[in-house]
Amino acid sequence: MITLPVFFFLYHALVIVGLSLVTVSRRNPVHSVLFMLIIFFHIASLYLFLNAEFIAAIQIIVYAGAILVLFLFVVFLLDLRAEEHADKYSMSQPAGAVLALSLFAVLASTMRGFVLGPHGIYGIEKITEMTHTKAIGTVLYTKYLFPFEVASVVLLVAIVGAITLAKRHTKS
Amino acid sequence: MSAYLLIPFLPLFAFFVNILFGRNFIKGQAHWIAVPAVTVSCLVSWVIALKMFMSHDPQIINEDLYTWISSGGFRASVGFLIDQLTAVMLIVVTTVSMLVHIYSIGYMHGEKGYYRFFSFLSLFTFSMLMLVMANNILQLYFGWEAVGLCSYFLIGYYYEKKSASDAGKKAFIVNRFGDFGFGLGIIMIFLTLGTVHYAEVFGSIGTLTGQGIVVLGFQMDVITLIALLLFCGAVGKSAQLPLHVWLPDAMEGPTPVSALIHAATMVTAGVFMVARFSPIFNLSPVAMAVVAVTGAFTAIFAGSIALVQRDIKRIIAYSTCSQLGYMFLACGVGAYGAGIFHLYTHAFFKALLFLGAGSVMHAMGGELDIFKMGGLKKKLPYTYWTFLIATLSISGFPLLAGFISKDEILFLAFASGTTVGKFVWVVGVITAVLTAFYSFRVFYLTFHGEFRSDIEEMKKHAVEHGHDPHHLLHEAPWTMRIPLLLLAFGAVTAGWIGIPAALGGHNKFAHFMEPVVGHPEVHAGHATEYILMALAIAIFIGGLLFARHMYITNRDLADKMAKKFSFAHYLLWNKYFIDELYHFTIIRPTMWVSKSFIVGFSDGKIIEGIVNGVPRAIGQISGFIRHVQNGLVHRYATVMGFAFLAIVAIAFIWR
Amino acid sequence: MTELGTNVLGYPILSLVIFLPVAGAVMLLFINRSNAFLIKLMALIVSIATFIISLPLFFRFNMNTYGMQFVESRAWIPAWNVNYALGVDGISVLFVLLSTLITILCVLISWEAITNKLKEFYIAILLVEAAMIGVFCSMDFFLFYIFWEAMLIPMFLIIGVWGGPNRVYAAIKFFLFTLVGSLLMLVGIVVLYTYSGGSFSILELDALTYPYNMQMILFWAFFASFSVKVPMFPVHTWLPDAHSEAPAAGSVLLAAILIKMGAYGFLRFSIPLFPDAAVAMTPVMLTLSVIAIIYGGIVCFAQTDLKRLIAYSSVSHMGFVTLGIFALNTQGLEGGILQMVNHGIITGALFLAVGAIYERTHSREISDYGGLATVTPVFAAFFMIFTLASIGLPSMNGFVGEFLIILGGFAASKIMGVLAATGVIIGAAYMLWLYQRIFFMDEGPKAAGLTDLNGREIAALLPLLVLVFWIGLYPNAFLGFMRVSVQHLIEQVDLAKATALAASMK
Amino acid sequence: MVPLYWYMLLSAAVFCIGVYGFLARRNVILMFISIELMLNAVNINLVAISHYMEDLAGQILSFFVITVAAAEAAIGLAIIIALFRNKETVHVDEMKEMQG
Repeated sequence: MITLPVFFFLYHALVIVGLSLVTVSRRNPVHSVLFMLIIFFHIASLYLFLNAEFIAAIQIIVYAGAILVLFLFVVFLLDLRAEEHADKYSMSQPAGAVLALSLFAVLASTMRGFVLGPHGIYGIEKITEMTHTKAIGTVLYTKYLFPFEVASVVLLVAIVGAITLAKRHTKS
Repeated sequence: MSAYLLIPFLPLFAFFVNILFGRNFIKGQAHWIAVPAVTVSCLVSWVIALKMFMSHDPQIINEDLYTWISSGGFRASVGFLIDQLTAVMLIVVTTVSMLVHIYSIGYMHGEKGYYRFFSFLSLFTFSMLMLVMANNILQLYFGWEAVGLCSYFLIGYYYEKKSASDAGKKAFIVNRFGDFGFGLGIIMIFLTLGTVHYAEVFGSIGTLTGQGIVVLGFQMDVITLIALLLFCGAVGKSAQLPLHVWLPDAMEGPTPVSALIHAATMVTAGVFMVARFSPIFNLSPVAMAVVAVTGAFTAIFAGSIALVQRDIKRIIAYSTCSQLGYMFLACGVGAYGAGIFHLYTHAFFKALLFLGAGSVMHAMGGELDIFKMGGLKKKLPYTYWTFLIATLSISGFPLLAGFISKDEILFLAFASGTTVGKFVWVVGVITAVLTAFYSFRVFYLTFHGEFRSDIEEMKKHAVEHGHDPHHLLHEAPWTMRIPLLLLAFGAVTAGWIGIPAALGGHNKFAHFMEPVVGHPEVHAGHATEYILMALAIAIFIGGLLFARHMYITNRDLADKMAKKFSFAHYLLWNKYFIDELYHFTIIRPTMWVSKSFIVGFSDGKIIEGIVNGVPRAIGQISGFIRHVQNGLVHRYATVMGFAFLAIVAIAFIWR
Repeated sequence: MTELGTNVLGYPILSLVIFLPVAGAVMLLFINRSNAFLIKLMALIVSIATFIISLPLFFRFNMNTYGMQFVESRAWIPAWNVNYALGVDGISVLFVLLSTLITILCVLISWEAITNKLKEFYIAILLVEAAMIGVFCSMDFFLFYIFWEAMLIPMFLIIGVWGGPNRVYAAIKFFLFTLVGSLLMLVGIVVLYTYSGGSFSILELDALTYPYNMQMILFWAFFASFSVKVPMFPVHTWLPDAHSEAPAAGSVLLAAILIKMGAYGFLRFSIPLFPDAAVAMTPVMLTLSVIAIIYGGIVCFAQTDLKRLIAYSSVSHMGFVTLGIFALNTQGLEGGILQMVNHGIITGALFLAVGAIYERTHSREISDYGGLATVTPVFAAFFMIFTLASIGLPSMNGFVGEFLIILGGFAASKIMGVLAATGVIIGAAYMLWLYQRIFFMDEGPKAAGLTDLNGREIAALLPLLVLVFWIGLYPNAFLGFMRVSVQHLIEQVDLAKATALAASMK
Repeated sequence: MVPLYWYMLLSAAVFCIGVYGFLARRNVILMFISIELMLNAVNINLVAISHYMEDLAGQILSFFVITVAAAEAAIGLAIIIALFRNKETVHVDEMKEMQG
């Protein structure tokens, strides 16, 4: 019995999985990145479906807006013409396939027995009542304040690191 | 401080002065320090000894200077004992040492290591005096080793020569074999009696009578074991069979050294030791028999080798071996007094023989082969006459020192009334024949007949070696002649204090020594003694005439004899192949074990094999494993992924 | 900890002796590398100062007690009950003094021999000194182990950086051998710690009695560490390599002090802590010792390398030491301890002398020498005396030690005593042969034109010469230090012997 | 209502594709993209569980994951640029200087 939510989910799942396969098998990195973009949008949509508007927004802003653009920049920065003719797959491709399949089998079989823990206080009603962003904010800035600060430090380090690494060393 | 301390410590002082300042300051004047020191020490010795000799109740000095080693129950001191035995030894040592010191002034003149020679000579005198004056066994051992060391230095005096440095080393090591037993003997004495001081040892040795001990699986009498172990040391030091091999080689040293160390004093330390430990030996008939038989065998063995040798010093060295055999023979039949008496007379005539030989060498430019000499009588009158006296004395010319002491030994051996005594007497008599023969052989070949070398050649040779050719075929300087004359006097008269009662004397020497070494049993009367004396004189004359016949009147006879008894000659000429025997049984196997077995196999292959093999194996394994680490991220990730899977799988199985 | 006795001096002398070299090493860090003379002078001053500071140990030592003296104790890591506890008794005090003395001589002998990285070299020397003294003074197992291992590092560097052509191999071999051994000891220490309920104090552990089987296992664990250091027979092969490749100062430190630590360990730990095991293992230990004596001696005949020969002779001489120790009687133990000092002096001196000549010729081959007695008479005289001391000539120190050891060994086991005595013959043979090949006979290829010892080198050898005769002629001055301590040790062992006897009677 | 198990299956599938991509591709950029896929798979899981558990902790965690992903992308891409500048390649199997 295919209800609307089920159909909605199946559509997203199909697109995400299908495009993921396409992404990892494209020769041209630009294509991969663009397929990735579509995947991200679908994932964001899935988040909305799961009542996580804020995460969905972040998914689009950060992932689609920032990270993928960064990827594109890099791909454009590098001269990848040789890539057109080079061998696409590494020596571990068969091993990767075996590993991925067996991993999937393991995961799928274990997840079947997954039992949810006790429910928290943020039911759908509560989130609708105080809006999702506010709910996230309340938790993030109280209970998870310290990790949040650490995350900001991580970002700072990443910025400094990225600049240092990518900077062209001038010999003087 | 008592005056007797001057006796050993003056030479020690001379040693320090010479060795410290000799090389840079004293140089050729070293004798001005050494000779006065030894002379004073000699005078003090004579005073002390004469005082004892004259007194009816001699005062015996026995004092500890300080405690040397003390550990648990073990205690040994540096101390001095001067009794009758020591007094005799003091006279022998200091007198001969003084004369040799004086002789060396002339003999060693102009040598590069003049100061070194004198310092070691003084050190030797000190060591020998410490040996004879010790009041405990450990100090005796100290002197024992110290004289060996000086002997090592002085034999190897010409250390540039391989043969000389070899000989020194050989002397030291062979002696170490003897000292091995000696040391164990000291340890046995301490472990059984709890002391190493003479007085206490001799006082309590009787308590060990009849006690047994198991050594290496053999049941042995304790006293016999101790006595035999001590005797090992004596065998080494006094060059008795089978450890005699070092003495002939020791002749590589300068001749005064041979006279002092290897004839008069150091080599007699073994006899002194046996006499000193007579209370121990007396309690063990087995050990006594061993001593007597060893002495007898050495006497005839060394005497026979001396028959055919050509090197003048080696002949005298074998003669020394042989004479030392007599002394042990005497000790072995209980006649310690006679043994010491012979030691005392032997010191004079044997030192004289060596110094005479030195004088001959001096005149011959260092030549040692008696077949290249001859007719030196006219060129070297002093040497000739003194050498003659020494030869007469050693071969038993009536009433000379050697005759009296040797006769006493043979008589006491004969009269001891034991089978061993009779046996060694026979051997001793045969040896006496040999002695007379080879002594005169040397004498005739050296001084009589015609000169058998080319004087011009010798001169050339001397110049080539940077020597003064004017010495050649000339009598030595006065510094060398005086000791010869004094020793000749000694070789004649030294025996007169021990003239036996049979000849109307009182044998004062034997009585003097009695408190220390006791008196041997005598089972024969004067009549027997007269017969034996007559026999001795006959032997002397026989040996003399035979030598004269062979080397003066009938020159071809020697060669004919050598041809006729070619095997015997071959055996004697090669000294019974004892050196070779040791070479093949001790030196070669040791070197083989060292080189091939230990270095090549057990250290090299087994231990190092494991030691290096384990790291090498680890290295190889890790070298193999290293290939996993190939730098490929994919490979790492794959391995990681499969490892994760494996962990999950294990988790599944173990759930 | 107060019952240990009080420090008669009123100041922490042992800490001073340990940390003055460390302070000196730190000061050296701040000296300009280019100022070589100042560096050397500084090292010399520090080492001499350390020696002078250590002298009260000699003069103020109370010979009438076996207890620890000059003790210091501070809680260090209270959580684990680790204390900074120092003290010396009759067994260890001589080694502290020997260490401080030898270090001066090492500095002197390296004066011109070491030219590259000399700042680091002297720092390493001073650090080795500190660690060595620390080992001998520690009364806490934790502290002991730290010093024990700390010493390895600078020593490893001394061999590996300033050594001969094959130095890296030798250094690594040295390091691995000793490390493998000491790891087993670490396990042993941990076992002791847990068994005692959390104490590292050597004195407290000493007072406990352990079950027989545990004693056995721990004895062997400690044996692994100590026997490598000594070195005893099957694990001796690092020594020739380390000795021959190390620079002169390194060889001297190794020979004089480092390898004494193994024997010291037996005396300080194996015997008092595990007396029953020690008594039971006596035959094995005596056998190994005698094998070392004879084996080490015979192998000397095949050596062509000067330093290797002396190194193997060390194996032989240390065999005497362990023989004396495991004879477990007064003469053996006193002889063993004295012989440790003696061997430090003699072999230290031999390596100093060899170092002096190696500095001139850069050859260790015996065949390169010959006739040196003419070229360098003073050197020959010094070498002769140390050679004679080494072969145990009476009136020199080697004799006293060897004699007491053979006496003790013979009392413990006749056959072992007899076999050990053959070592004396062998020793004389190879040392005199060595001397003959170097100093006598014709001048060898490297002998010509050598200069004799200079004042600095004589100054380095002279103190040892004095000690050779001092100990040789009046050993009581030194035996007196250990007398009471050895007596105490013997009492512990006798108790064990009695229980063993009682057990065998049942 | 869509069961949680479906979300988890989806997440597992995407994750495994990411694993496959990471192992199979030589191009270092594609490997990075694969990593991003895996991170997203995790995020899907987190958000889904958070939703079903009615607890925000999962979403907060996914928020951090996104943060770290951003940092990782920045650093990683900087490394790629630096590497490409030196090696003129984006193929990971040609970069094996770090082997033992």
